[in-house]
Formats: sequence, structure tokens, C-alpha cells
Amino acid sequence: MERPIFKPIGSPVEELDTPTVIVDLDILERNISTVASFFKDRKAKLRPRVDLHGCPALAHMQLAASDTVGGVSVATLGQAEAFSGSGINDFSVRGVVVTPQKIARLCALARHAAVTVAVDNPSNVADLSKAAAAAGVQVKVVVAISTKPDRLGVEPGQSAVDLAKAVGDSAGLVFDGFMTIEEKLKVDDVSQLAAESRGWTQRAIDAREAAEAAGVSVNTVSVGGTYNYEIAGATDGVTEIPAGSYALMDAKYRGRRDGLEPAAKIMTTVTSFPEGDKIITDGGNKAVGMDRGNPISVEFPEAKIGLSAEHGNIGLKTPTQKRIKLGDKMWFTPWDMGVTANLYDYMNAVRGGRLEAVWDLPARGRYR
Amino acid sequence: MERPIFKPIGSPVEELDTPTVIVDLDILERNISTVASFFKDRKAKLRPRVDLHGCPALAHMQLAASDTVGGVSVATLGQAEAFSGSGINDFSVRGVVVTPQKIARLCALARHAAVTVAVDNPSNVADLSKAAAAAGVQVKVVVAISTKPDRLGVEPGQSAVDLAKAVGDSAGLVFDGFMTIEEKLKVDDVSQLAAESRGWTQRAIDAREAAEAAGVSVNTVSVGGTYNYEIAGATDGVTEIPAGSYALMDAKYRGRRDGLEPAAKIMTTVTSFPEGDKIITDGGNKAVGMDRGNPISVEFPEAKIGLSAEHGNIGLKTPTQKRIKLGDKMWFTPWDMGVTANLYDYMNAVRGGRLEAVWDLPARGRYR
Amino acid sequence: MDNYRPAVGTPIDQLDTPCLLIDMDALDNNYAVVAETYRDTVCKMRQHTKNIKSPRLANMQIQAGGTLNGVCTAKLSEAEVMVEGGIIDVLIPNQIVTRDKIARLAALNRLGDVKVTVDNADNIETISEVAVEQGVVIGVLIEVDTQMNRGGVRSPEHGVVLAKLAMSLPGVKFRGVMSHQSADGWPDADERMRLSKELIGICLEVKDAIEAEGIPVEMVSSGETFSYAAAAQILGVTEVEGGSYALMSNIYGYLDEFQVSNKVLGTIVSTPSPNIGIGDFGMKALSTAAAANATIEGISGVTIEEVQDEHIVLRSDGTEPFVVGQQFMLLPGYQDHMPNRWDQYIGVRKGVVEQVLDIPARGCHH
Amino acid sequence: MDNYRPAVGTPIDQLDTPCLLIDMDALDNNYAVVAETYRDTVCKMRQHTKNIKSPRLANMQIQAGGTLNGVCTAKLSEAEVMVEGGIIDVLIPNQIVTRDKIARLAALNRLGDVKVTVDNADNIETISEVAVEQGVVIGVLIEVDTQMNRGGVRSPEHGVVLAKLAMSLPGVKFRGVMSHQSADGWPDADERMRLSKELIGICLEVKDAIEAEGIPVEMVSSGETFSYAAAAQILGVTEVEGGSYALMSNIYGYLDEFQVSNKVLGTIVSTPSPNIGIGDFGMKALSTAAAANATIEGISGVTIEEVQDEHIVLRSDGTEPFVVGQQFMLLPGYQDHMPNRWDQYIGVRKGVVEQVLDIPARGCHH
Repeated sequence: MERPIFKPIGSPVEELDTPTVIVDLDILERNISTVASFFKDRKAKLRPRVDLHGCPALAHMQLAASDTVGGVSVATLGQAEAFSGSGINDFSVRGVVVTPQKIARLCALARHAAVTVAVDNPSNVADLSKAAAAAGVQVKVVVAISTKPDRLGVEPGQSAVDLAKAVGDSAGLVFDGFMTIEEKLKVDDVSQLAAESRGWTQRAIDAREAAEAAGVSVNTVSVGGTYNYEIAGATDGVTEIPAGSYALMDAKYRGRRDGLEPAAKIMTTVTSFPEGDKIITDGGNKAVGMDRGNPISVEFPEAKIGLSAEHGNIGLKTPTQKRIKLGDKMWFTPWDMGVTANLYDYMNAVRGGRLEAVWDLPARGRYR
Repeated sequence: MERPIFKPIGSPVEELDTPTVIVDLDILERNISTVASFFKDRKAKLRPRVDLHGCPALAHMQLAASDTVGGVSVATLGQAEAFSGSGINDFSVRGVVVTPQKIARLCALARHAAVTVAVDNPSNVADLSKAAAAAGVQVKVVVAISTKPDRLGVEPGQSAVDLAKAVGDSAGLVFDGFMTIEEKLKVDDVSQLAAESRGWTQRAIDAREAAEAAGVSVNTVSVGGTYNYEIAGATDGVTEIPAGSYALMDAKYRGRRDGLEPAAKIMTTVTSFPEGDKIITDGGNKAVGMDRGNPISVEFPEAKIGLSAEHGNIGLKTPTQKRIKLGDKMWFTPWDMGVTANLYDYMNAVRGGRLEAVWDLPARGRYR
Repeated sequence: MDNYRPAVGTPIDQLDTPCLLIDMDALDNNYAVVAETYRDTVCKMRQHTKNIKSPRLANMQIQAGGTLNGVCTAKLSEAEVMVEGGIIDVLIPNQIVTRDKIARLAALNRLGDVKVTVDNADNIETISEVAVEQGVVIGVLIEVDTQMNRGGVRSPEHGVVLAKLAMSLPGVKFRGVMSHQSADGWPDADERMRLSKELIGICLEVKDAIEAEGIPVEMVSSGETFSYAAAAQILGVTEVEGGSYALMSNIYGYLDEFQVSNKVLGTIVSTPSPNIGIGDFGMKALSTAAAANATIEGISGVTIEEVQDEHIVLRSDGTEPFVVGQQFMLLPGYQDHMPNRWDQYIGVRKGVVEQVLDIPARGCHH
Repeated sequence: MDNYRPAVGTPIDQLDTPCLLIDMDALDNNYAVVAETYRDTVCKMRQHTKNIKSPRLANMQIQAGGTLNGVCTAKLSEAEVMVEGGIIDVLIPNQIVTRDKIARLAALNRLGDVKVTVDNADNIETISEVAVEQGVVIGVLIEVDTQMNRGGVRSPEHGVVLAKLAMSLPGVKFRGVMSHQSADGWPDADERMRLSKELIGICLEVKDAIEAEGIPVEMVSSGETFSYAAAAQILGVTEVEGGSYALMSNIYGYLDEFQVSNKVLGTIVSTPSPNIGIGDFGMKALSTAAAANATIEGISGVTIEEVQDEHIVLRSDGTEPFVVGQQFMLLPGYQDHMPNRWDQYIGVRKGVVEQVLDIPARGCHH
């Protein structure tokens, strides 16, 4: 567990123990409102993807903004269980659930919440049905449509229709529609990524049309994310967008998504200043995260950032003229906040430079 | 932290590691429904008192039952903070908040949730007003009416009216009404206790009438609990009942409250059986709790229960004819489950003898 | 749980209350008394961690001296916390009976020497089976009932039967005998000695009977805080399981060489009349046992009128009128339950925070 | 956080995946290698706990031998966890600069000997001030940059200035010098020795310069897992800060006396084509560094095709077709990040759970 020095509510942010996550509430609220206003009066609705932060307080803020489906999207059953303990009661699991242990957990959760799970395999459908029927619960099932060959899901053609029918014929299961399980691509150009993703959306739409042509009615088509929510959300036949990054935002989207800017940053402390062009901080890879790309320094956005496990290294092109003292704070915007949030047990919610709330992240580390 | 041996969802309850809290979901749901049905279509509404369990999953079940005020009652700000992280957004704090540290926390919480706090002192009103106005938040304030002399609160006469007016005239504060902060009395006879409590209710009603006579409008009168909810809830002028014990129930109310029975029990294991009239278990005072009275043995309801810190001792009147083996399970109904829940980090929710969910208790130990 | 970690150096009057304090000077005193008492004795202290639930506090006594570098714990999960806390020699003076738990006990014996007490032949056999399966040897002591009327053999004969059984089985190693008794409430040291001798004598009879069969008895673990001085002088006792002396309780005040070091810091939040002050914590933070015989420090002339669930009602004799916002400290009647209800100790010395100590074995019921 | 504590004795194939395993036999082997290597050397191992974040694992090496009975930690809060874990001799080879944190470091020095490295005069002065305020003495070592380009003095002259300053101030005690360098990626032991000598030589130059001023240098803390054998043979080095060797990583596979003991157990949840298997964990549970150079055990002929956030895509060469529900294990390319992302290790031996080990220093960023 994190063991920070406690600072009272109302403390100036610079007095907080570092390294730590700081969430600017004003920016967060603007981000949430930007996305909420897009979905206003649309057919497609938002389903906040909350595994990107693991924080029930934040999930409830996202759900309270209008025009969501009323539930959240998670990556694992363990995350759903954690959020279920915090009053969220509608989950869509972006994955398949195949082992007996997990199927038992899924059915137990289905007593307390609406649960949707994906399938891509007929024998899994049989296993789910048997367990759900025995438990006396109903599980909503979507057929996963792969984004390309050799990825999770099935092709949108006959096999998708067959699976849909198999679900529909199974006791304890309710066929709900189709879902793509999209991996974020390393494409810096959001518009290029959006263009590429139209293909994924189209596969889900194709599946919908094939199913409907076969007389199977389709309630849900879930595709896309923060990177393309306006496109996917405006596409006929799409019903929900599992977007999550929009709330805390990532450096990777910085300046590339209108009305959204980074609300979460990591505050670190200068621990060594051995040379004029090199600032060492207490926030290394384990605290700032760089699985998907390097963070951006707020004070020195052009600097080369090196993160060893426990140290941050801000490499300046030329020695700085600023007076740098040990103890000064240096801020970083993580490249991918979803990766970084998973390193912490809590986040500091700050407004106007003062601590306003401390939010626990009970879904952190719930990989099971 | 508790360090139990993990058992999968679906496990038979007898296989769970002991000592541990077992909540029978069928009974819990009946209890919640019993109380909800009383409040249906009444003017007075339920405000579930959730400090008696510290469990957001359970709090959300209580709120989802119809006819509550939409918020919960807590004893401390720390409990409100914990539940706030789990999507509860309306709190009534059954106490006064006087120190600068706590007033800062109160105002920060008021940005994220509706918060009601009690006052019994004009200078506290001034402190709260100053802080709320500076923070730009609104705090709802009730005047605490004491249940008898020398207890928290003021007399229902002129001093209550003066305090109500002072609140009404204070920036940042909204006068909301009156509250009694009732201590559970050690009265085994519920009807006698109910009779005594009519006096307390009357004091709050008196305060309401005095305030209204002075032209101050009163929104809330909050009195009573599980022991008298039907009486208090049917009394003219009462608007909310902060009842909580009804959900998990206590041995002290066993058979004394229609439609309510103990949903939470402690399961322990026989560790020694040295004599035929004495069974030793692994659940002592630290695990079963006896601050307000002795627990009842489920298997041997007439037995004399002795709890040292770490051992339970079931003293039979005569040697039992049952075959008792080491490892057998012995169940206890705590006298006061509110005390016992505070000893645990989680509860096992069970249905039909099988584990269905594990609920975290994040508000446990939040005395601050 | 709470996670309150005020910065080192914070003055007490700036703490957000209530908090569970440790007066570090008083704790140092208590630890020094034990170190001194057992400096030259054969018998040593085996501190009971049920009262502290913190390996850091246990390690402090080991460093101060007087111990056999080991502890005893009430529960198996508490023993795990202590082994993780670097303490290898652990005795669980309690019965571990389910196969699940015995398997966990066996695993723990790969990292330390974690002994357990037994009073039942079936239990010894199960321990033996599981230990053999796991390839470890688990030390067992025969528990003897001398007064408490809970676990323990009731006769030397039964003790001999169990010791022989333990000697005959693989995977278990017979280590000795153990008893717990309560000689508290006896301010007179001579009377405590007499009572301790009488009760511990019952345990020593079992020892003698086992030795008469030619079985060596390495450990005799008897004696507690109230008999800590007496037990050390009873020939044959090898170790004393003292727990209360570290943080102390008012009810053991007759042991005036020890000081109460565990206190609850509170704030007066209401003064409905000049001589009544209402404090910001109650029974949930204390326990009935802590509340009974509790006293108040920090405001003069104050007694406890009532302990409610979440508040405490104090009465002043008028010496020092109550003021809303002022702090006070409660000294518990009986301290043992408090570390099972709190998540941190705030260690203070000379009025400021010296260290924040987690209570990792809080809730270790298993 | 997760709280998964399967019963001791549970077969691996009944575990709910993914889980972070420790192969206890492999761990025992790694600890025995270190115990043997340093059995008769002056230089001893000071295990780095950043790779394990568990005092239980650190205490196991101390019991196995080869160490100076102490550890080093990356962060102050990690040091607290180790002191609470019974380990008194701790070095923090990192800079602690804020007054809040220095006060906490000072408090920790009441319970242990917790040293810190410095590279800046202002920092030494602040440590001195706070230590004097608190009445403790804090050991300091001069950090020397030999290769890493982060903290550390850049010249013997600067080292001498700081050592003299530390000698002149109350509340601090100059203890020695420390450096970290990276000689990994050199499978050739001779080349590792050459490079280690060259880089650690930079640190020894600072030592020599300080000693030339008549200041004794007690500690020279240099060397890591990849130089553990070399550093022990470099005259003047008193201790080695090895971390990776305990749980090991594929990229250090050239140190073939050590075995990879830290593995992620997963399950195949989908087989979109016969030679593709999709596993139930991804980058969040691993880190880029763990994923790079990772290998798969448990299913033959398998390579890693892609590591997504929550899934891993495996490709089979056809030797053993994938089956939905089958388990596999991932051996990390670089292990260090994983204990910072998981809450428990599941210790397994011969296919069954032997113990569940908490990771209490997970998230100890402070």
C-alpha cells in the first residue's frame, strides 16, 4: 500500500507528499461535460470505461453526467466486483469468461447487477448457460466481433449469427448484441486512427445486419472509445461507446481531442540537480508509468524524459536559467493515464490548488 | 487487515475460514423489504443509518429500496468520506463538527455531496458559516435537540429557535430543521423503550412548532431508529427516521420486531472440547463482540456464552448428547451487530448456504 | 479502514481527533523494565502480540532486551504478520484445528519456528499428517488448563498421553507445556506470588509427569503481565507471555513500575452545561473493557459520565471548565481491544508526533 | 487491491488466474547461490528490496546467509516496511530532500540504522538540522555517479567537499560512498569483470580521495546482480546491492546459476485460430519491460505475438494446439515492475500452493 504523509483537506497542493496523482477537478468536470454534451439526444449512449482509473467516486461522476447507458465498461470480473461494492450495478465486461471459477463469480455478480459478457465460442455459450440456469440468474451476452483476424472475437458473418442464435436459444442467457474489443493502437495521429477504426465499427454493423437479416433482434452494438467517440457515436446502428480516457485524459491525446485536456498529472519532487541540464526527481517508471509512451514534463515540455524504475530524469537541451532547488515540484502528464492509475491506491482531487478530496482506487490491481 | 484463506464464490459456507461474518441474503432482503413497505406512501421517509455496517454495497441496497430520503445517516465525517467514494451523495452527520480541520473536510465534502450537520452552539454556527462561505459551498444545518439535560443538543425552546434563526441568517448555511442524537438504551423491552422515546420525539416536534411559530420554516425533523420506526414514522411532523439496525439486525431485538430477524451471524470453529458441557471456539470478544451484551449461540440458545479476548466458550447446562468434533462450526448472533461489524474488513454474503459475494467495509474504523 | 499519517513533528494540538496515541517515553520505560527484569534470569519474556498487533513494537522489545527473541500470538494470521515482521520464533498458545489452517501453519514453518499448543489427540494426529505431507516439522506444546476453563488438559495423565502421542508421530516435535492464568486484581505482590505459584504449579505437575516418563520438556511457557515478576522466580518456568505491560491498562495500575502508554486523544465538541463536556469518540473506538475504569488526562477534575457509541460524556468537578475544541486524553481501563479497532498508532514524544505506526495485525481473527 | 489467498495445498490448476507466482524451489536455489558466493568473502550482499517489496522474502535471504543482515530500499516508505519487517540495517541509495520526509527518516532511525545517500550540500545541512531537532544521528553516504547520469557527485573533489561537510555537522554521520551502475547485457564474465572494475573504480576514486583527507570510509556500497560475482572480488567494495537475482528476469539469463522464479500464471480464454491463443492478462499486469523478452512455459512451441492492455496474444508453432481453459506461465523479460503491480505472490512448489505472500511495499512510492 502507499504510505504517504497525510495532509489535511484544504492543504496547498505543493505540500502533498510525492510522487502522487493530482486530479484537477475543474478540468475533469469540463472533460466530462464535453463528452456528455456530445451524447445529448443521440441514439448512441456513453458507457464509461472505468478500468482506466479504478475509482468509484469518479465512475459515479461519469454516470451522473446525462446520457449514459447507466452502467460501466470494465476489463475484468474483479473490477466489476470492486465497483459493485460501490453501488455501480450495470457492467459490461470487455472479455470472455471461460473457467468454472470465473463463471461462478459471473453468475453470483448477476444477482446483484446487470452483467453483460462477451462470447466467441459455442462451448463457452453452453457453459455459461448451464451455470446461469443452475444459479437462476440471467446473464446478458454479446458476441465479440474481432477487429482483425487472429484477435478476440469472431468474423461478422455466419459464425457471428450462429453464435447469436445459440445464445438466444440458451437458458439463463439473453442475447444482447455485438461488441468489438479494441486495442488502443500506437497511432499518434488521431484522425488516422479514427479512419482505421471505421473498419472495426463497420464489422460490428455488418454483424448486426447479418443477425437482423436472420431474424435475430439486436439491442446493443458497442464499439469505439475516446479516440473516435464522435464518429462512432454518430454512426447508424451503434448503440454505445465504451469510452474512458476522456475523463482524466492522456498526454497521447493532448491537443488532439477538442474540449478535452489532461486532468490528471503526477507531481514529483526534485531530489538531485547534478548538472544544469539535468533534473532528477522522485518519480520514476514505477510512479509515473511509461508502458505506452513517455510522459510530458509540464515545466519543460521539450525536455527528453528518462525514467528508470525509481528516478525521473528531465534532460534539458540547454542548461536552464530557472533557479532549481532540491524540493521543487516537477509535474508530468502521463502518456497513458490508464497505465499510471493502476500504480496507485488513491488520487488527490484538487481544485484551485488546494486538496479537496482523496479518492480510493479499490479496483486497482484486480486482474482476475 | 483480515487475512482469511480465500474460498471461491459458490463455496459452501461451512468451508469459509473462521471466525467470519456471514450475511444471509434472503433474510437481509426480507428485512429491507419489511421496513421499505412501512415507509411506502408515508410522509416520513427512511434515511438508512450506514455507520452500523460501514458497507457501501449494503448501503446501496438500502437506498434502492423505495421510500428513502435518497441519502444516508452517518456518525462521523470519515464515514461520510468513505461512502462518498462509493457513490453515496447525500449525508446527514449525527454529530457536531467544531475543529478547523473537520470544518475544512466538511466543506470539501459539500462540493461533492449534499451534507447535513448538526449544531448546538452559536459560535460553531459562525465558524461553519465563515468556512462555507469562503469555500463557496452550501451546508445544510439542523439544530440538535437534546434527548435529556446534559446531552448533545439544546432544549427545544427559545435557544433552539435562536440557533435556527442564526443558521438561517448565515452565509453558506441552509437551515434544514431539527435532529435528536439518540443513544440506544439498554432496555430489553422494546415497547418500554418506544414509550420512553416518545418523549424524545416530542421534544423535536416541540422545537419544530416553536420555530414555525417564530416564522422559521422547517424542512426536516429527524428522530428515532429501528426500535421505534413505526411509531416515529407515523408521528405528524417527523420527516425522516435514521434507522439502520433493521438490515442486519441484532440479537437484542430478536423476536421483538415483527418481520425483522438476524441476517448477520458470526461463524466460528470448535477448537477444543475439553469437557462435555463446554465447547471452545475460535471466536472471542475480538471477533464476535460483546460491548453491549452477550451474543446468542445458534446451536445452543440457552447456553451461557463466555467470551475472552480470543476464545469463545459455550457453557452448557448439561453435557450435550450431540457429537461435537474439533473443526465443527458454531454460529453466534451478535447482541449488537453495529459493534461487531466494526471489527471486520469484509462480510460474506451468502444465499442458500453458498458464498455469493464478498463485501468490503471501507468505513470500518473511521472514527475521525 | 483509516489511513491517517500526520507528518513527523506535528504538535498534538494540531492532530485531527480522535486518534490512538502511544506515549513513546512511557513505552520506552515499560520495555526497559522488562529488559532489566529478565536481564540475568533463565526465564525470558515472550511478548504476547495480541495487545500490540504490530511487529515493529514487538521488535522494539526484542532490541531492548529481556526476551528470547520471540513472541506469542493469539491467532495463526497474527503469527504470519510477525514472521513477515522478521520474528522467527513464534508460539501460538491456541488450538489450530482445521486442515486448511494447519496447512498454512505448516507453510509458515518453512520461514520460522512456529509452535502451537494442543489438547486433543485427533488434533495432534491431523497436525502430524499435514506436516508430513508438506515435509516440515511443527513444534507442539501441551496446553494445561489451570484456571481459565477453556482449552487445555485437565490432568497430568492426559498430558502424558498427549506428549507420548506427539513423541510417537512424525512431523510433530513435542516441545513442552503451556498454561495461561489470571492473577490480576491482586495488588499485593506476595499474594500474586502465592497465587501464581499455585496456578502455574498445576502446569508444572504436568511437566513433571511427562518428564517422569523420560520425555524431556524443553519449554514451560506460563505467566503473564501480572505474574511477570513472580513467574520468573518459579523454578521450571522458561518463559513468560506478557502482553499488557507494553501499552498498559489502568486496571493493572498496581504494577506501578509500568506506565499507561496507550491513550485515545479526543476533542470536546459540545458543552451542554458548564460541567458537562461531550467528546468526539465512544464505545466503538474503545470497547466496554477499555471504557470501564478509564480515566481522563489533559483537563483537570474530570470523570466519565457515560460512554455512548460515538460520543463520551464527561463531567467536570468545576476545577477547569470545558471549552469546545479543547483536547483531552482517555487512559483505558483495559487496553487489549483497542489495537483491534484502530489502523494506526500515532507515536508521540514531548507533545509532538514522533512516528506513525501501522497496526498490520488488526483484524487478524483467522 | 486484490486479496487472493488460496488455501495452502491448492493445486495450480485450480487457481483463479491470472496470478503472480513464485516458484519456491527456484527461489531457494537463487538464495543458496548468494549464500554460497558470499560465505567467506569480506564483501556481503545487501539485498535490494525494490524487486521484491516483501520483508518476508528479504528475511529469507538473511536466514539463508551471505548478507550483512541488512537491505537497501528505493524509497523511504519502503524502508519503513522493512524496518517493520524486523530488518534494522537499511540503506536508502537515493536522495531524501523534503523536511517532511527527512523528519520521517529521523523517526525511523529510532528503530533502526537507516542510512541515506547524498550528493548535495544543502541536503546534508537539512538532514543535520532535522536530526538534531529530533535527537537522532542519521548515517549518510556520498552517492557517486559512475554511469547512470542521475544523482551522484561527478568528481572526487565534490565527494571530498561533501564528506568534510558531513563530518563537520551534528546529527549526521559520514559512513561511506555508494554507486550504482549497469553492467548487464554482457554475457561474457570477463567483460563484466572489466566493466565492473572500470565503473566501480570511479566510486573507489572518490573513496580514496576522502581517505586521503584522513576521513575513514566504512562502507563502499557498489555492485548489482549482474556484477555480484565481480564486485565481491574488487578490493574495497564492502557490499553489493543485488535485487534482480531473487526473482530473476529472462534478460539476465546469462547468469545461469540463477533461475527465473517469478512467473505470471494465465489461462487461454480464446483461440480465434488453431495457432493463436489469447491469454487473460496483459500489459497492466506486466509492464513494457516485463513483456519485452518474456517467454512462455507450460505449452510447447509458443511465442508472444502481442501484449495488449488486458490480454496477451500467443502464437503456437503447431507443436501443441491451444485449448480454451488451459493454463500457461509467462517468464518476464525484466521482473522489477511486477511486485509494484500485484498485491500477493502465490508461492508454489511441485505444483501446489505452499504459501501466500503479501507484497506490503507495493505502491511505496513515497
